[in-house]
Formats: sequence, structure tokens, C-alpha cells
Amino acid sequence: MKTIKTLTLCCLLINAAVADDAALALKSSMADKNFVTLDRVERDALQTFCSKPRSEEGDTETANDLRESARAAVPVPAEGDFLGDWQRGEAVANNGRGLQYSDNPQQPNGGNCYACHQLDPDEVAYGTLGPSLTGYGARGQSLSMLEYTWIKLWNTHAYNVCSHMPRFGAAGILSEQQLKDVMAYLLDPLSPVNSGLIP
Amino acid sequence: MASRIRIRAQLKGDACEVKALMRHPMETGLRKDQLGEAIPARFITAVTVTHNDKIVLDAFWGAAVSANPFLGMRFKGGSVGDVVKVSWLDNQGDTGEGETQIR
Amino acid sequence: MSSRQSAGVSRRAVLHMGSLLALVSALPGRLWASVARPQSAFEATAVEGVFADLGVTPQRSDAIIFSVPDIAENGAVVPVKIEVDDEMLPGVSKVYVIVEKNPNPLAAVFAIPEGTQPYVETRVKVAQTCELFAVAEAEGQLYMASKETKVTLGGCGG
Amino acid sequence: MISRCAAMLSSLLLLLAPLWSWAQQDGIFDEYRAMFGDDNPAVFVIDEGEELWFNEAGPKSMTLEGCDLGLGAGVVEGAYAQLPRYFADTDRVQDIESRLEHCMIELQGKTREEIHAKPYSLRGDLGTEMEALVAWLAEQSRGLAIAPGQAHPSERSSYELGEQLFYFRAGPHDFSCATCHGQSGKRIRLQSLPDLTAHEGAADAYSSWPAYRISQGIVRTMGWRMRDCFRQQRMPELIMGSEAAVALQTYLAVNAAGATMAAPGLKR
Repeated sequence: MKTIKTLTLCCLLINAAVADDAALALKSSMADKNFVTLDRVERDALQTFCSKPRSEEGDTETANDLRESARAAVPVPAEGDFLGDWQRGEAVANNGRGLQYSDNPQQPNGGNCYACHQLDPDEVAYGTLGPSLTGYGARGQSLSMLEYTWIKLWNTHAYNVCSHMPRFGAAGILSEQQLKDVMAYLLDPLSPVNSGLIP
Repeated sequence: MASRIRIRAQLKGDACEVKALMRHPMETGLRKDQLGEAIPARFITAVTVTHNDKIVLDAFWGAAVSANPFLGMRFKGGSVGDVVKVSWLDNQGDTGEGETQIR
Repeated sequence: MSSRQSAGVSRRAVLHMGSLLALVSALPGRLWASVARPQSAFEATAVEGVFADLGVTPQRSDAIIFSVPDIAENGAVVPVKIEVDDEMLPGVSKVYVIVEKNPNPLAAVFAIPEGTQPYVETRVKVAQTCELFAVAEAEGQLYMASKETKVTLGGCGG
Repeated sequence: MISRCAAMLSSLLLLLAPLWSWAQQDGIFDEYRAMFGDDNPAVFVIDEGEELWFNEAGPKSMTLEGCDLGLGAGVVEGAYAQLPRYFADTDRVQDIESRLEHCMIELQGKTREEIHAKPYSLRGDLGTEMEALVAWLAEQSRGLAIAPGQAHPSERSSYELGEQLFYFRAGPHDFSCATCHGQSGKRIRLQSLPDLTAHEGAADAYSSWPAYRISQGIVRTMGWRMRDCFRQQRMPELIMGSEAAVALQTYLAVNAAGATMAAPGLKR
């Protein structure tokens, strides 16, 4: 048992060494631009683990560790206070700007939900990298549903390690208030995401 | 200096079809550059198409015509080898001109 | 680009020395008085203003075949094609292209002399999803066709 | 002189043949794209690139006719399609842009600083020297098969590095190239996303760059595409012709190998 673990660790280290070459090459190939600096090339444990070509299997134990630590670090709002203003949430869902060196850092970041998800059924310009969220509010309005959605937005890896979705809360892309507004856009019966879709 | 207009003139039935592409930024004057300074308006205001020196089309444009503008038109008559000329004038007084032969 | 810049400088110098000469040579045989740029219509900030400037709101006509894509991949370049059925509506002398929600809706005017077909194609900027109008002037009357084009947002970064 | 005439002839032929093809067919924009016919403003930039190749420039007042793009000094036909490749004189794998930079420095006496000052147009520009040269050179490979070098060990390690970088997740959004371009049949908003890990997607993409971007009114190169993808990944600015820029293009070119070059294309 111990041997196997040592072997796994050994492989991980070798992988890390190769990955470091990629990081070095990338660092020497890039330059700071506006407020975006070379430290963005540095990866945390999760990013390194999730940088493998799909053909390579990640090891389950590391994945479990990453999932648990992601989950443990999510701050869940007290008193079930999850829902903000769906109209402001709609603006966040449509805004694709923020944190690019071409963006104005004084402006709030967007969530760009529509890049990957269908939401309002009347918006035709939606992406398909993620599942459709049209009628999301009909999936349920219980406290556990709210908590699940909150955690998913804050750090998707708490459920699905190496999901493509950004860690909107954990990475500081969106503020708590913006996340609550997006929650309302997803769940409020009056939101166009749910219009006529919640029985 | 490469040509600033690409023109094709081709007989189609009893008409000659002219297609022209012009090299021009068509700045609206509403955009800002990287430093936040307004980019001055610069757009083609008039285009004239002639067939053997006779005007076959006058066009007047605003800044809403797209960058590197395209113009397609058809006039009756015209024979292979006739000269079709397209010229433009922009709001800053710059001009461009090109010609081709009907084929 | 150095070659382009030097050409640009010399061209401006020529214009500076004798802009009239340059204009005349660039626009051969131009009859300045025959057709004029409808400047105030270009400056109107609403479709109603453009129509007011042209004197009358055009009536709809099936003779105008107006091709605009239902949905545009990019609003910066939207192809438009206008063709007027000669038999249904003879004597077209001008064609206007109007984009409802642009800051200045009038985008282009084409003056069509006799012998030229009432057929024009161009590409215009469309600031947001809206109605586009094709207006034809024939024997002092105005006719129009219109069509909505949907302008979509790009993917990354909006 | 003969090569110049041949080049001019091919530019003329361009006027007769459809100039480009859209990289992807995805239904919703077919009507829009069909209305463009075969009028691609890239023709202007191609012409300018040809002039620049034969123009004397730089402190040494030399043309680029002595530039070896891999098929011998001055051979432009088919050279683009066989890049990136290993060059013994620089002892590195190079894409079109880093090779042109090398020639501008060695033959024309230009400096790296001036070449890198503004390699790619900003919005509202009509084009840079690099964009024009790349557009013309790509056009000289139109109709030819994509065949990047993979015989030299450096070419193979460039591919491997390119693959690592393709899956490299970093930055505040945890994005990698694979986030958007690792699956087929997906789209972002309404834009189809080619799966660049598979031959078909890589071929569609690689064969159609450089391209005239109608949204920007500028001819963009594959090197610019790499830089702009990193911008959208929230990463710092990718340096033109750098090791990573070349490696990613090697990865894409090898995945696309065998497909036919159809650039300069026309894109959103």
C-alpha cells in the first residue's frame, strides 16, 4: 500500500517537473501588459492537476483531496440570504469583460454566463460549452438547492474537479453581491430565465 | 503604393456589373483610441462610378458605411474593353481612384 | 508602414498645393450641381428626422427587393442589397439606406442616372438590433421596404 | 524578377478565383456570409505585403528577396505551408513571424525593438508591415498542403511543448486553450469553436489564418490569434515569435497536417 502511494507521488513529481518546463517557456514568452503581470503564469495545485491532456487520467485520491479542500473553503451566506436582484444578475451574466489586460480595472468584472450557457430563452446568442440553465428555478427552491448553486458558482471544483467553469467566488472574479444577483437571475420566478417555466 | 481600389466590371446579360472594394478606415469619429483620445472622423463622403467618362452612379456616404467599403452596381450597355472608373473623396479631402476594363 | 506613409505625405502635399486640381482630376467629368449631398438628412439623429428632411414619409412598396441578413455575425459589417423592380416602379433616381438605431440613421444615398439599373449593394455598420430601411425615390415620390437585422454579441469578452 | 512576375500573376488570378472560404459552416450565419460573395478586403494587404518583400528597407537598404523561409533564399511559394520548422542558422524552430523578424534583422539591419514595437495593428489601423508580409506569404501557399517539419528533434519537442501549453490552465479564470477548443460541436455565444485537438478542427482553423477580421477591418495573423487567445484567457501578452507562440502553432499545424491552405480567409 505504502509502495503504491510512493510510486504515485513519484509520478506526480515527474509530471510536475515536465509542467514546470511549460511554465518556464510560457513565462519567457510573455510580457507584463497593463495590470496583467507574469505571476498569472504560476499555477496552484488545482490548476496544475487540471492541466493534463484529456488522454491522461488524473489520480482519484488527489482529485478527492482537491474537491474536499475546495468545498471546505466556500463561505456560505448566513440565514439563507442567497438571493439578490435578478436584473443586476442579468447584466453580470451578459458582461464578458474583466481581468483581461484590455479591460478597465475600475469597471466591475462580468460573469459572461452567456458565453457558455443558455439562460433567458429569448436570448439567441448563447454558448453551449456548459449545460442550458433555462428554467433553472424549476429545479427547486429549497435551501439545499440554493446552497448547492451558491457553492457551484463560488468554486465549481467542490463538486466536479477540473470542470471548465471559472471559480467565480474563490478566484475573486465576482463579488458576493454580484454572485447573489446571479443567484437571483437563476432562481427568481420573475427572472426571464424562469418566465412561465416554474409551475 | 498599392492600389487603393479593387474593381471588377463584368457583363451580365444586357448590363455591366461593377463591384468595387475601397481601402479606407471609415472612422465614425465616435471611437476612442487606447489612450482614451477621440479618433477623428474620417470617412468617404462621395463615390463616383464612370463608364467611358460618363457618370453611371453618384453615391453619398455617411460614416455608417463599413470599413474598407464595398460597392456593387449595374448599368445598362457597356462592351468588353470599355473603361470603368471608380473614384472617392473623403471628409478630410483625401481621394482615391481606380479603373478597370469590362470583361 | 514606411512606404505607405511616404505616399500619404506626398498625396497630402499635392492636395495642399492645389486641392481643386486634385479633386478635378480625381473625379473626372463631375457635375457638381447635378446631384448634391443631402447633408442635413445625414445629420438627422432619428429615422423620422431623415424622412422629414426628405419631405415625406415613404409609402411601402413591394417593388423594392431589400436583402439584409436576418441575423448578422457582426454589426460592424452588414451586407445590404437593394433592387427595384423596374416594371412595377419605373424611373427610380435615388436609393437611400437607413439604419434605424444608428446615431445618424442615414447611411448612404445613391443617385441613379438614366441607363443605370436601380440596383446597389454595400455593407453598413449596424449599432444594435434594429430595422433597416431601403427607400427609393421615383418621379418625386418616396417608396420603402424595411427589414430587421439582429446583431449578435461576440463570444469572449463581449 | 521572374519570381516577381509570377507573384504578380498569382495576385491577378486571385481576382478571378473565390478569394477565401469561411472556416466553419454553422447554419445560423450562412445567409450573412453568403452575402459577402468573394470580395475580401485582404486583397489590399496581400498587395502591400508583396511590395514590402521587394522594397529596399532598413539601414542596409535591402529587400527581403534573400530571406530563406525554409525552402531556400527567396523561395516564397509553398514556404508558409511548411512552417513552423527548424532552422539551422538560428538553431530554433520558427514560425513565419519569427523567421521574418530574423530576415529583417539580418538582411535589412532592422532592430528587434522596432520590429516588436507594434507588430500587430490596433483597431482603426489599416495594417502593419508584419501583417502584410504574412498575408502575402500565406497567399503564396494557397491550395498547398499544410506540412510542418517534424523530422528534427527540436520540431518534435516544439510539438510536445505546444501540447502542454494547449492544456495549461492558469490565470484568475483557470482557462487553457482546451477550455474552448478541446471538444467538437460547441460554441461560445454564437461562434462555433473548432476542436483544435482533432485534425478536422485544427485543419479548418489553421488553413484559414491569416484572415481578414470583418469586425476589426484588419488582416490578423495566426501569431496574433495566439496572442489574443491568451488575452482572453486573462494571461499576459504573448510575445510575437516567442518559444510558446511557435510551439502552439507547431501543435496546431501538425494536427492540421495534410489539409489545404486557404488563407487569407474572412472571419467575424
